[in-house]
Amino acid sequence: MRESLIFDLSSPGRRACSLPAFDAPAKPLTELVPQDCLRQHDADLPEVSEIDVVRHVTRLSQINFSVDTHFYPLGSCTMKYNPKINDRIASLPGFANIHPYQPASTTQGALAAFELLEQTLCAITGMDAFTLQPAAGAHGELTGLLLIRAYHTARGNPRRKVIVPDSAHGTNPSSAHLAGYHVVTVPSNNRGEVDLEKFRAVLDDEVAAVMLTNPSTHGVFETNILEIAAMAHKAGALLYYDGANLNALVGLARPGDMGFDVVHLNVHKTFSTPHGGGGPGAGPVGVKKALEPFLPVPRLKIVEREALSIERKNADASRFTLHAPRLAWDYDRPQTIGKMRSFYGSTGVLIRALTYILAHGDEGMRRVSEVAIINANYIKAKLKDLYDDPFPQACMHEIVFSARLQKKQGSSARDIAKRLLDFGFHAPTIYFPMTVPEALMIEPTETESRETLDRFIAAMRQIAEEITRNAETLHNAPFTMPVTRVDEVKAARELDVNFVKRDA
Amino acid sequence: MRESLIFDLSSPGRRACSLPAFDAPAKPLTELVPQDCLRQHDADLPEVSEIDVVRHVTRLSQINFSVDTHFYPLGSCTMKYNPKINDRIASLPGFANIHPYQPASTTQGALAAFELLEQTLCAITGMDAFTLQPAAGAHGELTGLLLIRAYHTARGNPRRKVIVPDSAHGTNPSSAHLAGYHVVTVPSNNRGEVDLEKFRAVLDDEVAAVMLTNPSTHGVFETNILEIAAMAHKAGALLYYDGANLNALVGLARPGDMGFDVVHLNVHKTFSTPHGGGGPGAGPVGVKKALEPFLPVPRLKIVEREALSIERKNADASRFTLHAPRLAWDYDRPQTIGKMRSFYGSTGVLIRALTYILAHGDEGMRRVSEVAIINANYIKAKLKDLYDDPFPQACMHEIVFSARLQKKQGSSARDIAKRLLDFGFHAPTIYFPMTVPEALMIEPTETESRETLDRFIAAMRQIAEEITRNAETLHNAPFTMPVTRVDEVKAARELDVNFVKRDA
Amino acid sequence: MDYIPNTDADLSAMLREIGVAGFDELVAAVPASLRKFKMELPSAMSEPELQRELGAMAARNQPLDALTSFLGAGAYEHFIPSAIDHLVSRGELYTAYTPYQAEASQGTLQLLYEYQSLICRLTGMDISNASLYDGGSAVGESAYLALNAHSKRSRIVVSGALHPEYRQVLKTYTAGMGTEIVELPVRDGVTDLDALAAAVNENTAAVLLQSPNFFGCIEPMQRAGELIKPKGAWFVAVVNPLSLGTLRPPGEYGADFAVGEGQPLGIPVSYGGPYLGFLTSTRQLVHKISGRIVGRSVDTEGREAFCLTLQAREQHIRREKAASNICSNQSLMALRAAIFLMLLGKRGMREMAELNLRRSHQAAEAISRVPGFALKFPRAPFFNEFVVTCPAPAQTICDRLERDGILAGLPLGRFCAGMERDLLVCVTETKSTADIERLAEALGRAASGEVQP
Amino acid sequence: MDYIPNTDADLSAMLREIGVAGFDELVAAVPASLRKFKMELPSAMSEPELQRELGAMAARNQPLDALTSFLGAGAYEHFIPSAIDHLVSRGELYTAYTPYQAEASQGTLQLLYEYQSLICRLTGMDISNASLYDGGSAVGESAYLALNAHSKRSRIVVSGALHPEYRQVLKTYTAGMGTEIVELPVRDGVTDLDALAAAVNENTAAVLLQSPNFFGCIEPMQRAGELIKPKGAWFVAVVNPLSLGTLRPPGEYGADFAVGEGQPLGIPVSYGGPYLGFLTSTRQLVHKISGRIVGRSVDTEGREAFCLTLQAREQHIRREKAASNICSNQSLMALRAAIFLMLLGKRGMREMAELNLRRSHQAAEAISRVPGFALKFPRAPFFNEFVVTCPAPAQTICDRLERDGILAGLPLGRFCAGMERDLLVCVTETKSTADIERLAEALGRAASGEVQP
Ligand SMILES: Cc1ncc(COP(=O)(O)O)c(C=O)c1O
Ligand SMILES: Cc1ncc(COP(=O)(O)O)c(C=O)c1O
Repeated sequence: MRESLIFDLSSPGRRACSLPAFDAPAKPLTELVPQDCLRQHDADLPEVSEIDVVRHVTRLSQINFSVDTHFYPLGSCTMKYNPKINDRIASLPGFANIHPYQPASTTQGALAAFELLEQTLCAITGMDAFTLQPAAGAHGELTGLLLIRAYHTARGNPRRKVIVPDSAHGTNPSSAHLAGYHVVTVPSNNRGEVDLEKFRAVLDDEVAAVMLTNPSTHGVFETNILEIAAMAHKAGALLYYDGANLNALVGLARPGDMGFDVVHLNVHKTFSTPHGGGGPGAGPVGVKKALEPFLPVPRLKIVEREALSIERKNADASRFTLHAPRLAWDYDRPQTIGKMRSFYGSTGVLIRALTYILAHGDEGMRRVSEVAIINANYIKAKLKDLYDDPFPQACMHEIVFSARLQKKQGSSARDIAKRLLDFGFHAPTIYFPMTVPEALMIEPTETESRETLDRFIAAMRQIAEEITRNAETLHNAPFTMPVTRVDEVKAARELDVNFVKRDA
Repeated sequence: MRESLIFDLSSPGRRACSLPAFDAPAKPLTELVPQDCLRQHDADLPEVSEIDVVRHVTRLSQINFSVDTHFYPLGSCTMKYNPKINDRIASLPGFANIHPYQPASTTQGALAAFELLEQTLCAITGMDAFTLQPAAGAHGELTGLLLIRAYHTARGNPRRKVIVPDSAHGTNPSSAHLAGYHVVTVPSNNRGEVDLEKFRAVLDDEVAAVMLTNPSTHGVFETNILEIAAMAHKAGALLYYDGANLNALVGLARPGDMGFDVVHLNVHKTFSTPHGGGGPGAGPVGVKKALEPFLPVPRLKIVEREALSIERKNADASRFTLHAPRLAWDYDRPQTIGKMRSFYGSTGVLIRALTYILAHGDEGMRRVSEVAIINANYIKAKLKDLYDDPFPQACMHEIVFSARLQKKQGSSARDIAKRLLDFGFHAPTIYFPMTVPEALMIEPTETESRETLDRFIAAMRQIAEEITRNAETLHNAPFTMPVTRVDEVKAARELDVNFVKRDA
Repeated sequence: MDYIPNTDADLSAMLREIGVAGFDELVAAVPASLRKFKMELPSAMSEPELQRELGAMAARNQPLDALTSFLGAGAYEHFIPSAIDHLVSRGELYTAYTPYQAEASQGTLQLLYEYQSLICRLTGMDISNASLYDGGSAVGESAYLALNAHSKRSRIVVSGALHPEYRQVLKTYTAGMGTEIVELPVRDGVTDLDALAAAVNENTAAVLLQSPNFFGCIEPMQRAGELIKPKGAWFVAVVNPLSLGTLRPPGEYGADFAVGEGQPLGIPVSYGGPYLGFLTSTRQLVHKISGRIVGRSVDTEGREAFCLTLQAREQHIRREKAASNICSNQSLMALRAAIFLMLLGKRGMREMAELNLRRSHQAAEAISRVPGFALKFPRAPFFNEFVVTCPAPAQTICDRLERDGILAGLPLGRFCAGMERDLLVCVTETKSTADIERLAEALGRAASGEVQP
Repeated sequence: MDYIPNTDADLSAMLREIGVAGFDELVAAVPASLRKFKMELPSAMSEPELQRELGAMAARNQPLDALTSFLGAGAYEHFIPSAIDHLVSRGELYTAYTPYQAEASQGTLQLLYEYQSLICRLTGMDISNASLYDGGSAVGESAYLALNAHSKRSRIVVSGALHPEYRQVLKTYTAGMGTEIVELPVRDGVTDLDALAAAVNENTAAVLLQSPNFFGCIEPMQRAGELIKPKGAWFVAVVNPLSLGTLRPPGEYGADFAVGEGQPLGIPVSYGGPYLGFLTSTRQLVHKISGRIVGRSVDTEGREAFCLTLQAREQHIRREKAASNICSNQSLMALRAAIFLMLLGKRGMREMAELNLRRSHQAAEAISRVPGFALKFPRAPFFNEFVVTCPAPAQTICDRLERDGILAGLPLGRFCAGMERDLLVCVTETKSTADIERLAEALGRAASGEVQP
């Protein structure tokens, strides 16, 4: 049964909410503000009752795939389990119901949480300072590149170019462009890594930054990373780390130690904050000392010293206590790039990330990446006989296959993706990275069990089999979803993005 | 895709929860308690991770019908919408996280809420005092009958009999029996009301109580109620009101005014507390003055006087304020029947009921019953040409049809019920009351819109049509549920009510 | 604020379709004299007003997270995993009715089947129903079942160490049954087994013992069972399900029924309810137990499917002949307990029970060292609560500690004559070493304040 | 505590199947020198510890429900219907990713389509995207779009009454673009239109005006639009969506883009985020706007179905040529806003906006009557906030009131040089007559305390 649009459920006079009456003498509105400021007709919003809204949204939710209901091996997205304690902590009134302009005396808990999160992110990445302001990965990239521009500008020349590999996520070149840079693409070699020679060829003293992610979007580790860093630094360029793939590295290696000068993290990936059907996330940016003066305002400052003790001995398991210093916001940062958004950051998201990090601790965070890598290699080992595996080495936390062979038999990566839905699995990322034809990018994350992976592997094998037998049928997949394949061409051509009631 | 049993998801060593370590020197357990007090093997509980549990329960929930997803016209159950504000209030730490034995100084808010609820229930029913202790309707009945026994006993003779009509809910005779009474059944007349002559015939001075619900389970008002009350009282019997059908009467008429001496209410019916897939509910019991001394302990008492003002003028719409007296629990009630359960009542459920009553206020509560009655009569008017309508008069908040005609054509009430599921409607109550053959008991409640009723009516008409065309097919309904008809005979014969893993 | 979609215009149209002139015509059957009353409820409140005013009412209570509480005695402060609230607040679960239509209720049914199985594994019993109201009423209910399953017997023997509120329920429940209730004395914190042996006779339908009992002490259940069995009476064990993570389960010491309060399994203290009564029995008694039971069966295509079963026992079929009148139960609370058991799992249940055991013993030691305080029953083993004798009336001590935000425990004078100086202290895994030290210090201060007359 | 199902045994077995000796072999590509570091994170915490310790951290903040707050300035305390939290906390919604696979995401897609439609109806604009990060970044984003859609122009004219943080974002965002930002003076609380007329030239890509502006005043948007249009610059209106329940919507005064902060629509203040940036435009600009857009289409069987559309605009296809780099957005917050608009509905949105208008005017009157206090901009119409000039530094006044649990407003000295005595006071529908009286009295006391030197 299809769920109607909320507008079709509307009936004059219905309502879901009533409001308190105004309990003082009520003048006509036009005595308060001039008539021409006022709206002439009420906005044509639906008129429905609470039960209508609850049923509408509940039913719609049921036709979604989600981590809470399905394995979601969407590559580059790290769709790990979102622990429920995180939501509980973030929605405590002490966090969810404080105003950003409240006096610091009434928000020491929030400031301490921010401070603690900055410190743990520094520990994880090997960077010197973090800003929690950016709202997502792409926003972090833009922040990072504006920091880099400010850094170079302070040194006399903002420089003109940013190098990105051909496998980079679209946000990288796009962010570089918005920060005013010309994008230079460097190709990958046949191991999926940056081609060192070609890199050398494009590196010059107009290069402001080199943007990499490691492991790359090919799912493989950049083995020449130290060399790349040395070369870039020698040319006066800074190294930017796209943290989307950090789930491979926690406790294993740190971008800061590799030579990266600026990193952004996607807390909605590595740190388990739920993706909300598209957001909100958060994209904290970490920098090395030299870039700290440029970070967005405000910064946390310690007003009254007292050790911020986040240490808890494992040995005697003594109670964890946070001895927080008195903190305040500091706006007086003359070299700052300014602000990337209102206020301080996505508190509710950041609190979830902090909760997640504190839950795992040192050992636990290390295990996250280990298991993520083993899970991915397990899938690789079990599928590489049927799906083309473009890179020979072990993968990191995700594996990129090419459906080249299947394409030859008549089914595309898209067909495979759609067919997987019928087996109760979300599809992998497809057609990204663009360097791999018919890419199927699979990221299992550490929160999936071996049994789930085995069922997924079986489904992938069965699909390969189906293609060998009759590739045609897959063109009509999926078969068991609430709708069959959606006509995207029509959607773009006969644009309907704002419901207008057709007259009867 | 079927959801496995949680036991099948178990794998050794997995876990969803960790606990704090014991941070003091840990002696062997046997130094604390003797070995023979200790369990030898761990209970064989599943070993799963949090994601397993979340997916398991989430997926299972999706295959349920519920008020939040479907129209649920289950007669006698008043499956009205459960407002979300009620849950929010009940789960405030000030209500959800207080211990029943906390000192009264730390629980004045809870005591005031109980007091206010007792007062509003008195106002709605016309009774003099309420106990909030009973946990459900049946529990309220037992409480009420034990009160009646105590009352008669105090007067020298507990009496032996309780009269119930043939249309009564099974809990009525059952409760009477548990309270030590012999049950005398009185038949209904052809208007679905108590047959007055037959009632007179069984009424004698050994009758302790007459249990009625009004409107009766035939959905019709007992027009002779005042006469019945007078007769019962004249015989020295008390009148007991089964409040399951109060949703027809709020603001319209009060059991207290009709002559009832004891009433129970189902807050999970009239007062919108969710039914939770079977419970918890609450079954407050109200009594007239003469029975008050027998109410279960503890009772609320006012320690320090101050008006409990629950009044809020509509006229000047001045802010509602609760001027609560200082309250405490009183256990010193020599004539009490004792206790019906631990502590005071189902606080979380009662708070929801109070929230609901305060939301509606006087006008709103009246409207509840009005609309419930109109909705039921609307269904009656629109279906009585196709389904046999055993009672000629207007119905109250529910309508009982008989599927006699359909039965003759080869389909039973059960078949109709099952087929309705395919249309996205929960089934009505069937085969109750037992006085109506092939009963279909439909209670729409006030929270369903005319459009929903129209769709339901259309479905019922289409089903009647289907039966005329081919009654056979309905034997296999439902066709679109996750399972087809469940084998209840096998369930009872080859009893499997506790999962035991079959050995491989 | 109401939740009624139909507007006046809708209603007028509907009344026209019904064919009446107005609402009053529909309710003409209601005598006019009955319609002349004023309800006098407060006027309606909008949701913002409800949030504000009822929020203020809640704020007049002091929740446990703002205090340090050592209260137990039938309601326990325990860790509740966040996933439980997340899951049970799903509308499909909490706004469904009793699963009468199996095909549209497989979610609830499978979960209740799992609940039954989990409770059986925890208690070691064969059969569990799908819930009763709470611990107290479960005790009352067990009396009904025992009397019903032994229709010729009319005596019930009950330990004096059974929670006093449960004992009161037992008496109230059986008031109309002509039952003789014999209460056993308590010696050194546990039931006097000699008295038990003497009290159980051929007319005894059941013997009820609680372990850990009201005083926190673990009863000699094995020996009690051995005394009860030869007389043919049913042995009803009242147990704290959390304790069974580490204590011997009733299935191992021969209980016929095991019942109790399921609140410790993931249910908030919530000022006494809603809680969860659980009821289990041996296989032999399956047709005798009351309440909903879910069975595993198949659908017409042979697929696994669940439904309510053995309904012939229930009130809606047997009416006055039913052993119980229960209809609505505590499904959602059973679901909480089931999810709790799934999340804690095999290892977690053991660890949590052990933590309770250790913390309470740590506290008992610490309090014993405070001058003037002593364990009342030093020889009886205990789980997570114990009785302390104070150097002053326990109520006085508690009042003093309340000022420091500590609820020291339950003064027993209220329940047990002669125990005015005794305090029932409960220490669960929610308490830390620091909390225990704070309690001991505060007791010390309160007592030294008392020593001066 | 981790959330990893695979045990060591599972992992060993998997490593064997992979065909490596151990984990280190899988990561042999990582230089050894990189692996020699200590992370030094605190050791793991179990869920009970997290509940306790992070609960204690939260308790170090004073939430608004424990205070009486008149803070606004871009983050507003409003009524949030309970149904919103209930619905958005459903796992199927909040644990889904961006709906790349339309067939498995119809729930999210339809709801986002409804969000777009609701926002269009509220703003009177033709097109809405499916969300941006927040109000501040939406302003920055609008500059990118304006510059991109006017690729030959490089001046942006902005009102000095635009929220100072938004102005700062605008400058930061355009730092690499060679954009000339011209800031217009404010006169009597609103933007100086003569200055505007003078500043807009043929090189002006866009003019940004906020209404109600940072000082709470309603700008003469109609006249501003008339001055901007002839120059061919884009008119960007920054609006408070809640105000549109009663104020004229940007679609009626000729805005090309309307953007702003969606937080007032059912999103908690949450110390500044996550919030909701909304972005709307005229139909003409549909191919110029950024962010996800959901379109209504059909499936292969002709049934209504939804999918992401116009993706060719976006970074993953256009890469460095995209007008914006946005990828993840604020879907769940858009969903909150959509549910808010559904629940409030036509009448509720008007009533709520009017209540804000009335309460703020009631408060302005009350404060004006307090000796020493005066409205700063008595002639400018305002919605739910206004500036008050105090008889002492506004910060001093606020500090005094904080002791009584009142947050009197935002002292403007911090943002606007020379406005040290000015206080921005916000009064939403959450405030009662009693609250307003309390504020006025407290201000009176604070001021009289100040009069003595
Ligand atoms: C490799 C990579 N970089 C950057 C991003 C952008 O992050 P966000 O979506 O948080 O803006 C993504 C997200 O998909 C990504 O996969
Ligand atoms: C008429 C009637 N009486 C009594 C009851 C019993 O109420 P409860 O289920 O709350 O015990 C019901 C419930 O279905 C009922 O419909």
